[in-house]
Amino acid sequence: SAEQPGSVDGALRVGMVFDVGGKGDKSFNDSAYRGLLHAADQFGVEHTEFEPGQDADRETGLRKLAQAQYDIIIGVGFLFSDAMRKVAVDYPDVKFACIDFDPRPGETLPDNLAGLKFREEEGSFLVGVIAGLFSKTGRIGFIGGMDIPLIHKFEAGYIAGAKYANPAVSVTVAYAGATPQQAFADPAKGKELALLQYGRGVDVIYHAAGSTGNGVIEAAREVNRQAIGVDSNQNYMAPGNVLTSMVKRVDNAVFKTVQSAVEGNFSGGLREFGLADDGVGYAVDEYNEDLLTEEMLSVVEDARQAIVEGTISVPTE
Amino acid sequence: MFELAVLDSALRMATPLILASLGGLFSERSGVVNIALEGILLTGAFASIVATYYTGNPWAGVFAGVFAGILISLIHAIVSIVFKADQIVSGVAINLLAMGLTQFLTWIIWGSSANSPPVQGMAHWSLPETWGPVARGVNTVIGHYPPLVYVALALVAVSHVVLFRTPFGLRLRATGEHPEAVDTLGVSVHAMRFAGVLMSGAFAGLGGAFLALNTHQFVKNMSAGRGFIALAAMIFGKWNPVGAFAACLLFGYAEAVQMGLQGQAVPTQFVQMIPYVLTMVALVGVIGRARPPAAIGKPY
Amino acid sequence: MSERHAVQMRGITKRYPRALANDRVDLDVEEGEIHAIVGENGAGKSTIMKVLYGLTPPDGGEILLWGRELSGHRPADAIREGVGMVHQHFMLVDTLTVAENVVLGAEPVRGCCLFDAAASRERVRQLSSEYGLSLDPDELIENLSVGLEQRVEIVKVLYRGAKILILDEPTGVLTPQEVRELFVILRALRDAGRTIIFITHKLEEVLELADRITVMRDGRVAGVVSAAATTKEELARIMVGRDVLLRVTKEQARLGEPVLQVSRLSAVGRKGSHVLEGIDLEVRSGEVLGVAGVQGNGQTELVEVITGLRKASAGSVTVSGRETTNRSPRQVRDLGVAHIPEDRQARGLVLGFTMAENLVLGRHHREPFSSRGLLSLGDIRTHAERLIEEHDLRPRDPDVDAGHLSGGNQQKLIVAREFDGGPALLVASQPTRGVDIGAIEFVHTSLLKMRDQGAAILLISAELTEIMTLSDRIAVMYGGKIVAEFEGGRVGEEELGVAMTGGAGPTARGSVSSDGAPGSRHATGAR
Amino acid sequence: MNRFARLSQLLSPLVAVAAAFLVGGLVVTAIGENPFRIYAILFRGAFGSIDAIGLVLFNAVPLIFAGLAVAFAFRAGLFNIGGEGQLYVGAFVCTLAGLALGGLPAVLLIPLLILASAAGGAVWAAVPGLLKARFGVHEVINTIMMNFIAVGLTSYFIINMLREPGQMTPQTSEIALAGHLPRLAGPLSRIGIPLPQANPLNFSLVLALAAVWLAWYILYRTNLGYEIRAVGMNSQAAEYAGINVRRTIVLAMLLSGAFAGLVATNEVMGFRHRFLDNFSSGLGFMGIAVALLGKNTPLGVLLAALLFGVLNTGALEVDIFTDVPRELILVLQAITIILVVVGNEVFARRAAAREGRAAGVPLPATEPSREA
Ligand SMILES: Nc1ncnc2c1ncn2[C@@H]1O[C@H](COP(=O)(O)OP(=O)(O)OP(=O)(O)O)[C@@H](O)[C@H]1O
Ligand SMILES: Nc1ncnc2c1ncn2[C@@H]1O[C@H](COP(=O)(O)OP(=O)(O)OP(=O)(O)O)[C@@H](O)[C@H]1O
Ligand SMILES: [Mg+2]
Ligand SMILES: [Mg+2]
Repeated sequence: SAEQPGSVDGALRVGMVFDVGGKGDKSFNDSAYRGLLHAADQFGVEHTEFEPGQDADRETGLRKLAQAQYDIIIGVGFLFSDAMRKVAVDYPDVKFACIDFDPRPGETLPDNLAGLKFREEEGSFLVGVIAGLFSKTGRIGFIGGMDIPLIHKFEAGYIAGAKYANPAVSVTVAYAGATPQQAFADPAKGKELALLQYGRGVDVIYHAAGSTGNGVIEAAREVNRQAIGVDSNQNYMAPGNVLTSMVKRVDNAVFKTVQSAVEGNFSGGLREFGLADDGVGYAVDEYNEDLLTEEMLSVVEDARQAIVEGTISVPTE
Repeated sequence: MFELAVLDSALRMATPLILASLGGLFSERSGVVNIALEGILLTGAFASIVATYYTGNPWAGVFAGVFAGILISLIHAIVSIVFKADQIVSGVAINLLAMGLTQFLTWIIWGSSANSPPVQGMAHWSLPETWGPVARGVNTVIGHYPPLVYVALALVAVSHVVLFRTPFGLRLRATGEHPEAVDTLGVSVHAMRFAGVLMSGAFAGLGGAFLALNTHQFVKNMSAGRGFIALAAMIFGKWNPVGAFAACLLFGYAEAVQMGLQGQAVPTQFVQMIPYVLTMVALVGVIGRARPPAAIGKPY
Repeated sequence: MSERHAVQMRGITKRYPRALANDRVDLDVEEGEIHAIVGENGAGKSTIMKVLYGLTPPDGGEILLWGRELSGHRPADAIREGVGMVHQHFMLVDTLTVAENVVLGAEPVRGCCLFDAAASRERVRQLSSEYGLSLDPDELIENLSVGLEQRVEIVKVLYRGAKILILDEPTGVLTPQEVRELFVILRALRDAGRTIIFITHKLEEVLELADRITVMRDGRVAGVVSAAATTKEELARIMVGRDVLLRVTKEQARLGEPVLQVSRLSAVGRKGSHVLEGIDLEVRSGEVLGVAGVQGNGQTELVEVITGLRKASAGSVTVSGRETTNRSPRQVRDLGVAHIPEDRQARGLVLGFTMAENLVLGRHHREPFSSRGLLSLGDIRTHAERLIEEHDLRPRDPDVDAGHLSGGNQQKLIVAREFDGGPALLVASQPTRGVDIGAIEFVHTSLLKMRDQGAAILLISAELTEIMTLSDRIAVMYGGKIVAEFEGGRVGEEELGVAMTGGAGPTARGSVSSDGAPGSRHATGAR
Repeated sequence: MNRFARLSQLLSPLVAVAAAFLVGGLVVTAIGENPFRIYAILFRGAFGSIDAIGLVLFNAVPLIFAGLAVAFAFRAGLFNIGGEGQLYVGAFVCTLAGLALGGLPAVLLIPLLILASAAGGAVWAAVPGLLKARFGVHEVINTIMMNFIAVGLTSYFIINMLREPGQMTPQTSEIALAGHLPRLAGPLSRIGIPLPQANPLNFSLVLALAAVWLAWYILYRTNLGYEIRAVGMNSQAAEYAGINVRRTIVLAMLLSGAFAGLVATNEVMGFRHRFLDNFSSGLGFMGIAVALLGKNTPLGVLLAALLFGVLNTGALEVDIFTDVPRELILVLQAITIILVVVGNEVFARRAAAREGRAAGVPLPATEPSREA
């Protein structure tokens, strides 16, 4: 962390502002933070980061970082979109990047603002395929945090993928809550939602619910069924009971953004990361390799190919 | 709506509420308003995970949760009983304190402002399989509840007995109704109120321990409003253990039904409102006026 | 009388923030005597007893029981040494039963730790039959009459084996019959060797019951006399420090038009039973109609219906010829009805309001105190200053909260407010409850003055002397009905007493009291 | 009240705040940081520049409204925990009106939107008020329940019906420009106070100050206020005095909710110009703390909200520029509240003791009246 404005040794200064949940969420924010740490390692950049306490702090915090002469400021989460738009215009010499940027139709971004989007639906499609193939009961589940458009992308891709793998599959959908509290920070609720679905014959549940989802994974462990992690690789959280994780390579996006700034070729505008450029994907590691068969993986890889080539178009709603 | 999974879920959702509302009841029966239940739950949840994290033993976590609940309610007791400050103010402050302190310490201990790493959970109680089919039968019926669910159920009965069948309970109730009377009989009002408030800390702390240990993790603000719901349940149940228990079951049930109903044609947000609307309707239609302990909220 | 001193208090001083409650008080009580303590409101009677009982630590002085210094200053210490106290405001928990109240703090235990309810009940039965105090151990306190509550208090003390019984103003809320019964009990207790300390304002009682009397004034002992060797007048003089009019004289009533007309009025209580049944009443201008009755026989409800605080189920009420049945309290007030409520703190005052604010309570919405929804602070203040001056309210500061006033001044404040503005009808409920003879004198003269100025007055009082001295006519209520009517001055206390109990036993209660208005029972407990 | 008592009324919160900082300093030291450095940064964040002070005020504004809501209801003896729900509904109604009435000129639209904000909050608060008045149901439960319902309802409508076209973010489009409250940067710069243009402080501050005055005026200068206070302190006496207790309860809740709803003037009209799902993050609950810290008086609410504004604004600075997380500030706020209430009691007792010593003599016993 740095306090004084201006860098001592001319190293690039990076500020990162987290989404609700903050550093240590083992999920979305941590993924961004990993990318930042990686960049710090690689390029010796200085960095500071914080989590805004209330909505207005997003804009204020961005301004404070800009005034403190940070070179590049990264906002983690679509909630920064509005604030980024405003602040970027006021500080043309500072570079801004916003993860999950939410563009308006036809919007062009200033040169110093990069909007980084992910095609979560594509990754979700692949884990949906895995779920559809894996399920013995033909019933799978989805548990979202809040019933909002961003989470709908996960849901839509997942369902499409599952149906692609097994047209007869039925998907049970549930959302945890209407307040951010209940939606993304209530693992007890997540666990109950999952137990209820498992109790009704569901054998794989994909969650997109932040810390609430930790309860989903715990439920899978408890009743020995399968959960699918999200954002970061969560396979390790219950080895053998996390079928896979839909990884959203926020870390890569952050790393690349910082890299471009270091190398002097940062450019503004929208960038989308999908399957094609490994912006999203699914995780296979020592914790889940025994769960996934060769046949499954080949079907998944075919699907990936089809999506990249555009023969499958994945819905977002 | 009546399938077993929903009923199971209802009971588990109700458990932290039951513990917290029993706690609130002891405090309020002694004449001390306790809107700090939310904060105590959170503190208990946090402490239970810290202890489990370091010892690897969830029962150590349970005791830590209870102990931490007692500690933080001690603040409430000192501020509102010894210093005779407004009990609601004290409760609000403790909620804030719990929120800040648990997050702050989460950050200190685990370097995360969001949550702890997963810890060892509590093994479910079950009879040894070697006992044969009887054991298996029993286990399928009761084996799927975490142990603290049984503890909570037992505590409902224990609370009822303590409150209505022991000298302590008699004195506690009298203190909440008419502290002067208790004082003139040579019983210390302060001691009774301390007991009531600290018991609320122990119970709600246990509720917090359940909440966290059942998910094997501490997540910031994981009490998620349950302390307030427990308070409502206590009022709903007219300050009686069995009544509060029934109210918690109702809330838990409404919550479980809500979860079970999702995915039907109704928008989720509307389904999610069911418990709250149900509570309001029930209060108007069935329960009507509840009479709180007469001296509640009044410092002595 | 034995030679031994049961209690010796030496130089007790107790200072409160706003008062020196006890100033070097000495008190000697001999074993086996009934010792009365008399004095005006605020003279320090309760305080000296609270010190004795360990409820209030004194700032100075010492206490000897049977010649031994009392160790410790907590009620537990006093209880251990055999002191028991029946407080001025009963210390009973409404929601508990008689037996539970009696044993509270010294409960019999069954098994390891369970409360032994059966043993408690048995002890209560045993104690109450021993002293002829019939009590049902299982009844809830909230269902008891005041007289019975007092018996519970006495049993509580006996249960703890008290040898010294302190009774703080035990008769204030009792009917004459109940008082007589109480005296029988107290004499029996004395004869059984117990020592009794008895606080009261009522001089007749003192002379009737006590062996010796300590008179207090301004926190000091003003004299100790033997009951056999003194008179009412002398006692009053020591108490107040001047001669007191013990009986007001009133002129012949000059009757005018009927102001209050109540016909066939009925009201239903919470449990659906009739609390008022077919009441007929008329009060004319220039007349005082007294309503006597044992508490809980519908007087409270009658007042509430007349003043709009409770709905009538049948019948009608008119004021100055205008129908007011089931009108709101405001509509009734606006017709010129003033009301001194029976419980000043529960109904009559907002203790957190200043004197000035309290002095417009009920008229705050009218000119000149407000116009177009805004308060006229200037007029409110002028009004307060005038009433404070006219009625000698203390302190003379309109900005002091009513909660800081003494009980007597609180009552005077209400009287001042309700008398002001020339009401057509004044409903006065227990207007002198708990106030001392100086203030009683003031309230009584004021009431009669109002009558003579042409107001109609409905006076409800449990104090028979008050009813008899002030009323032009007397109605007696029992069981929600008017059971008898007398001309004032033509009826004796005995005759009234019989009518009040409906001919039944002396402590009988009408059917209405168990579900009277929520405030009615508490009225007796609060000061 | 003597001078000592009055002085201690002022002093006790200051001493408490100081003591809270002391405790917070110990915590900071315990985690190996220099408390002086941390506090320097905290105060730099809150007072270091005109911009910082503007932020303090901006952060205080919603707390003033939320605090007034709680304090006002408290005066009627009601505990309104529903500020959160009321401010959501206030903001929702304000946004709806701002979207629908785009054609109106600012002179009409701004007052209309202010009214809409207040009305939204008022309606939401009236429900528990009515249930209390009509059925005697405890308002605490119902206001809590109504919070959850408000969040769910607004969330549903924002996401499914009013979402800005083409946007993922659960928020509405901007309300009509004529409904925006101007920022204060312009006018202040003209009178020589160089508040940066980007500072979010807006005219809602003026409304908040007006609301403080209005709450005071209603409570202490109007019939309604007299009746509200009478009902709050002794509803039996109020009934005796001819006050319609039920009506007063409903009215008090209405007004309380209206204050909460006015949070929208800052959030919707002054700052974001739209409704963002879940924008509040607990303002309603902080309002409880603010009201209680301000002893439920309008002026006290103002001061307490400013204190919280300072802490929140400084917290952001600490969070950004040090390794000490913002949670420390939450801890600090909690300790402040606890110490303030404890301090009040201690001071009050000492004042009473002093008064007693000063009086020294017994009060005059009831003097015989002159009419005798
Ligand atoms: N519990 C208490 N706490 C604080 N002050 C009290 C308390 N009880 C009484 N006082 C104060 O003592 C004073 C007189 O109280 P009290 O009611 O005992 O007087 P009183 O004997 O009824 O007076 P009066 O002779 O006028 O009837 C008042 O100023 C009152 O505020
Ligand atoms: N708790 C208290 N706090 C402050 N002052 C008190 C308190 N209790 C009593 N006083 C004061 O002490 C004085 C004596 O009060 P005390 O209650 O002993 O009077 P009393 O003789 O019992 O009067 P009463 O006939 O009204 O019962 C009162 O004037 C009152 O001012
Ligand atoms: Mg007195
Ligand atoms: Mg007394």
